[in-house]
Amino acid sequence: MSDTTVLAPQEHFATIEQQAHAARLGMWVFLASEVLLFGAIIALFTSYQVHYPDAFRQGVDHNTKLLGSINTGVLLTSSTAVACSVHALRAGKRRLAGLLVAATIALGAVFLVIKLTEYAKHFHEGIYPGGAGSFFQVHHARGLPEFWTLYFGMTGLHALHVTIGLTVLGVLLSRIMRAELGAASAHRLELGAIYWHLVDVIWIFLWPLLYLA
Amino acid sequence: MTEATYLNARTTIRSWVLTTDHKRIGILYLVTLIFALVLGGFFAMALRIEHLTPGHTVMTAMTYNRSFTLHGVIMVWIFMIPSIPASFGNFLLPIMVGAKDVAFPRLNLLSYYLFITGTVMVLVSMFVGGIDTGWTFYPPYSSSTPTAIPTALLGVFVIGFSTILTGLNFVVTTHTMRHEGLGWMKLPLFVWAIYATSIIQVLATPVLGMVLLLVVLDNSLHWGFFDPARGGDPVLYQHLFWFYSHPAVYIMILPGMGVVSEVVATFARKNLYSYRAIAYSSFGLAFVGFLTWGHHMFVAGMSTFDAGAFGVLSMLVAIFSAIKVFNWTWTLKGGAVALKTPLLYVFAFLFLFVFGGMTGVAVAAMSLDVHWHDTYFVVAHFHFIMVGGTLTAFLAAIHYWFPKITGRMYSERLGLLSAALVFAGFFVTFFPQFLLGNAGMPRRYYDYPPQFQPLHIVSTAGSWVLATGLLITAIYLGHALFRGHRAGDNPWGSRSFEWRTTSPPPTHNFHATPPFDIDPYDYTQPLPGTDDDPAAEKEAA
Amino acid sequence: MIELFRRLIFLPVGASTVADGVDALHAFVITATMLVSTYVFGAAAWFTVRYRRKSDRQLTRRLSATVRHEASIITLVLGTFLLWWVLGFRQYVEMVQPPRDSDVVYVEAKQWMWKFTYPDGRDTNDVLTVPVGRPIRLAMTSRDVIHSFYVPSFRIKQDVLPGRYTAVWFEATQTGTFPIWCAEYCGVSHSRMRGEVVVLSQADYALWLRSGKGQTAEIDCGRGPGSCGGGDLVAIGRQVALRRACVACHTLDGQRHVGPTWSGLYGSQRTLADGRKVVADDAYLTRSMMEPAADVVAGYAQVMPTYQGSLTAAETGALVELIRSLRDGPVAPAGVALPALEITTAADGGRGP
Amino acid sequence: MNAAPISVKPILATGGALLALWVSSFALSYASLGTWALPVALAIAVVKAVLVALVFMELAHATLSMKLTVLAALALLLTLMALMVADVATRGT
Repeated sequence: MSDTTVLAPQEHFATIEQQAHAARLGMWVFLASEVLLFGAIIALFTSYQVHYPDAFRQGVDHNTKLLGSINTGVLLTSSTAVACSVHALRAGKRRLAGLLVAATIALGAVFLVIKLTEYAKHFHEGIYPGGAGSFFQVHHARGLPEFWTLYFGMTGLHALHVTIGLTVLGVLLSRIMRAELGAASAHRLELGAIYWHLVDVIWIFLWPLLYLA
Repeated sequence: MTEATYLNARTTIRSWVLTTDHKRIGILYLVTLIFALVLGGFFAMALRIEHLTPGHTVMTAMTYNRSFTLHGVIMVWIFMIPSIPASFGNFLLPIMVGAKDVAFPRLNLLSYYLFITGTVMVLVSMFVGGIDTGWTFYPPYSSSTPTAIPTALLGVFVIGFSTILTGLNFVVTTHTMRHEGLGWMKLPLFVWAIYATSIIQVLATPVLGMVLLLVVLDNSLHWGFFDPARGGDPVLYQHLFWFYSHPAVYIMILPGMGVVSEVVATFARKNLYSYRAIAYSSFGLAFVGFLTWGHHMFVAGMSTFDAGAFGVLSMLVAIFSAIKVFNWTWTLKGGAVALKTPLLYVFAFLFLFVFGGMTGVAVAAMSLDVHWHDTYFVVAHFHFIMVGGTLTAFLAAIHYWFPKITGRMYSERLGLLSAALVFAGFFVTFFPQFLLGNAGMPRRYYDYPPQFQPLHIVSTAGSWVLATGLLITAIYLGHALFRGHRAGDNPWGSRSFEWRTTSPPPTHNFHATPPFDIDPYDYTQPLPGTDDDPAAEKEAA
Repeated sequence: MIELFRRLIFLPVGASTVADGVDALHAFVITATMLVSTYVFGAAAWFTVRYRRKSDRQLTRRLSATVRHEASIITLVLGTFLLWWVLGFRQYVEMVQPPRDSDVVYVEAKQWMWKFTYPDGRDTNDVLTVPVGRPIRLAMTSRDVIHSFYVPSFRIKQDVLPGRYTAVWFEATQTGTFPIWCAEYCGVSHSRMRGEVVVLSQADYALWLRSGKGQTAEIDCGRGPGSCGGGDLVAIGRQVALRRACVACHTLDGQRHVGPTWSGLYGSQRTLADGRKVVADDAYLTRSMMEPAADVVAGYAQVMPTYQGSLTAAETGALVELIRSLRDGPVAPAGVALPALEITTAADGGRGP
Repeated sequence: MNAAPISVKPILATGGALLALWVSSFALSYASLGTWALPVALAIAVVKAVLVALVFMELAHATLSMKLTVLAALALLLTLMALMVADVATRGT
């Protein structure tokens, strides 16, 4: 394999290590920013939850618990797969790394399909954001529209991040297959993987908030 | 023979608009910012003229409401927030840490074009209905007004994205691109200030982005995140908004404080009274500044417990500013002080910022805030911080680094004159507004009872003096840009790192590897190889 | 002394019980601000003159802060700031806690007017008439966007929110007319949303009460605004209770039904389903109408719908007054028969007595 | 700088642990824990997130600057949530 290619750093960096360090720190700072982005809407959710405990319990109880839980397992598995792929690429096993990234992408796609199935189910029941739909003519609990609006807001934003993550992983996969990424440039895959893990971590918190309790 | 500088390396338009050179991007920002300042200033002047008489003077109520909103939005997000970090931070930070560029030059350029995109969106909103909510966009008014809320708010959202990317770039640059041997405790204080600012930008701005998106959804799709009819709570919007917008005050003022530290040391030719205190207090402001947002909401219907907590936390944050002011003032003691234009602006900063800061503490004294909240007192207070602080520091920075950026020098006499005019004009404009606030005049009032007219006339007159001062500045700086005499590499005799290369600097910032092993504020001995060097002096003689 | 200070910095008269304290703190804070600004600028100016530069190559001695110097400054400044907070917070708590015996006036804000509903059932627009020397509590809500009730002469201000009741109180110390301004931007005519508080002497106020000035409350009894006719707020409350079918679940005679009885409810201590104990005061009662799920009394199911947006401030006020009138147990129905348990009667009670 | 873990075992072990926690969280949601249901579920979520961050995202081997970045973000997020929720929770009094 051609993994022994020595990469030259960009001209404003002294070494490739410095460049990789900068890229890694940059990604972490970006993730910190993402945490606060999701944090804002989660803080709003929590505040409404404290305000309307009963309505939010009703909302959680009505949610598609099984589908949401399966999705959690899907994302956890995908995270494990992409972590293994980084490990494989570092060890020079490019083919294995490629397969594992492909598996991650497949699992991510499954996640989105299940998510859309859930949305379809909600729409069928007459649950739309903003308290619109026939569901809310039967269920009046004050605060219930806020639960579902926030549900759509939070999962929608998360699904958007999943889509972005899938795009990034897709680009990385094609570069692995074209042998443009190897052991020496494994940090590029690592950055994509870190982003994917963040998407996973956010879902780890959305799951109990929206589906469990 | 002219030296190769970043200015004459390549001169095509393409080489400017697609540049990844941090210095050129800094210049692009500077030009855009000055455009924004002029536009925001135009609205300010229009508002002041409208207030010459009660009721209708030159515009209708709707025009007035849109004008003060645009004045706020332009000044806050298109001028103040990016002002010093995006222009001078971009230009100087890599040089000050001894790097060839920022860590992610292409991201830097992207960030500029995001800024332009957002700015255009905000300006477009002017023509497709305007916005009349004030720069705070409080729902449910903002989610029900039929004006161009989505365009304007998405514009601010995009500008926020640009802010995050700029901050990210600076954080990573400061961490990973420092020259060998350049430890944290040897960094110029401007770097500390920009670094602390960047942390706030990265961590606070996403919250603003999120909450603006929610308001856009409320306004255009009626999702009702903050709509009381659907169980929403508008006070929660205010929490999220101020969680960003209070730290944003430090995004605006911290870089100005960095400028002050540099200017004071250079023109006093003396080490700072306490480097550590000034450096650490920047971090203090950055972090404790996040804990005080609720003091904007004492009468908003927040719980008494929360109000009390925010009140006491607000008192803690003020101490960091006090530390800085104290240390700057005492830096002058035992120095060799030359009252040049940048230092005169810094003196204006000191006085106005102390006054603005102390009145800020005053409004955090909770019972007083009940009377002052949403009156002209608050307007005067934050203009003392933002104009008296940030704009004054911005002007100090322009004058201090003008020879660095252009290689030319402006007229010192006109500089001192316009600085005096700006200070006087500012004071006459905004001091009466404290009194208006005491008298109870609420802000965002198109019409007002006649007893307030005398103070409004004084304020409007002051705004003309201020504008005159700024106009003179623009004229002589414009003249100096093309006709000013050559300034030399280090006209102020500063020890700081950015003056250790040629003025203007070459494309990659340094011709030879400069020594980064000295203290940038050490004036106890001559600097070898410069005009300061006794050997050079002898040679010249 | 305080009058001179007020005139010096353009403060309006201090016409409420809290004004003098607030203005004294104001004087303290502003004097300190002036002194510190002068001190900083004076020091900077003095150093600039004393240590002016003599040569462009002049060197200076290293002069650094001692820890003691920095610490003493920090202690002094922080001490002052915290003292301000303590004083300010104590006054703030006083300002947000109405005395128990205050009279209530209901306030409804809308673009761009203030509407006041008095306990005797009258409505006035933009003019609030109160007696001097009596604590007045305003229970305020908005019909559209956020407004803010601001009386500079009383040094009080409180945002008025849609979907919620906020309270503010004052006790006027002198008679006269004092302006009310809306302090939260609320749309194109924000600056014209003005009203006034007319403070009358106790004797004049009694006269005003008897004069019946103002309109009768514009409460809709099914035939358009004002169709409930005259009468005090308690009587109106009975009609509202009928028309809104409150009496389908709440009795007025002490019997337990779907919901708790209103008899003897006011001022009593309630144990909630989650174990908290609350006193059934005006705030609790209005909250229970708007957010029934917020404080569910132990032993009752949460089945009540919200009346958010369907009850006006005046109607809410009328209901609270009715419940308050029942604080010592049921009273004989006056004028209106109250079929406490018959839902059908309650439903067509809307057609009036 | 990141010292890459030598063996793939920690990754697989972590993956296993995550799935075990996932199952236990799901199972616990059927035990009637009352008011404790959400805190317990969130506590498990925190453990999972910490595992992902330390092992998968290699935060355990990251530089101090990266760890501080994460800590700063979390500290501010908790501050935001605490003071916002405190307002809603203490408003009635």
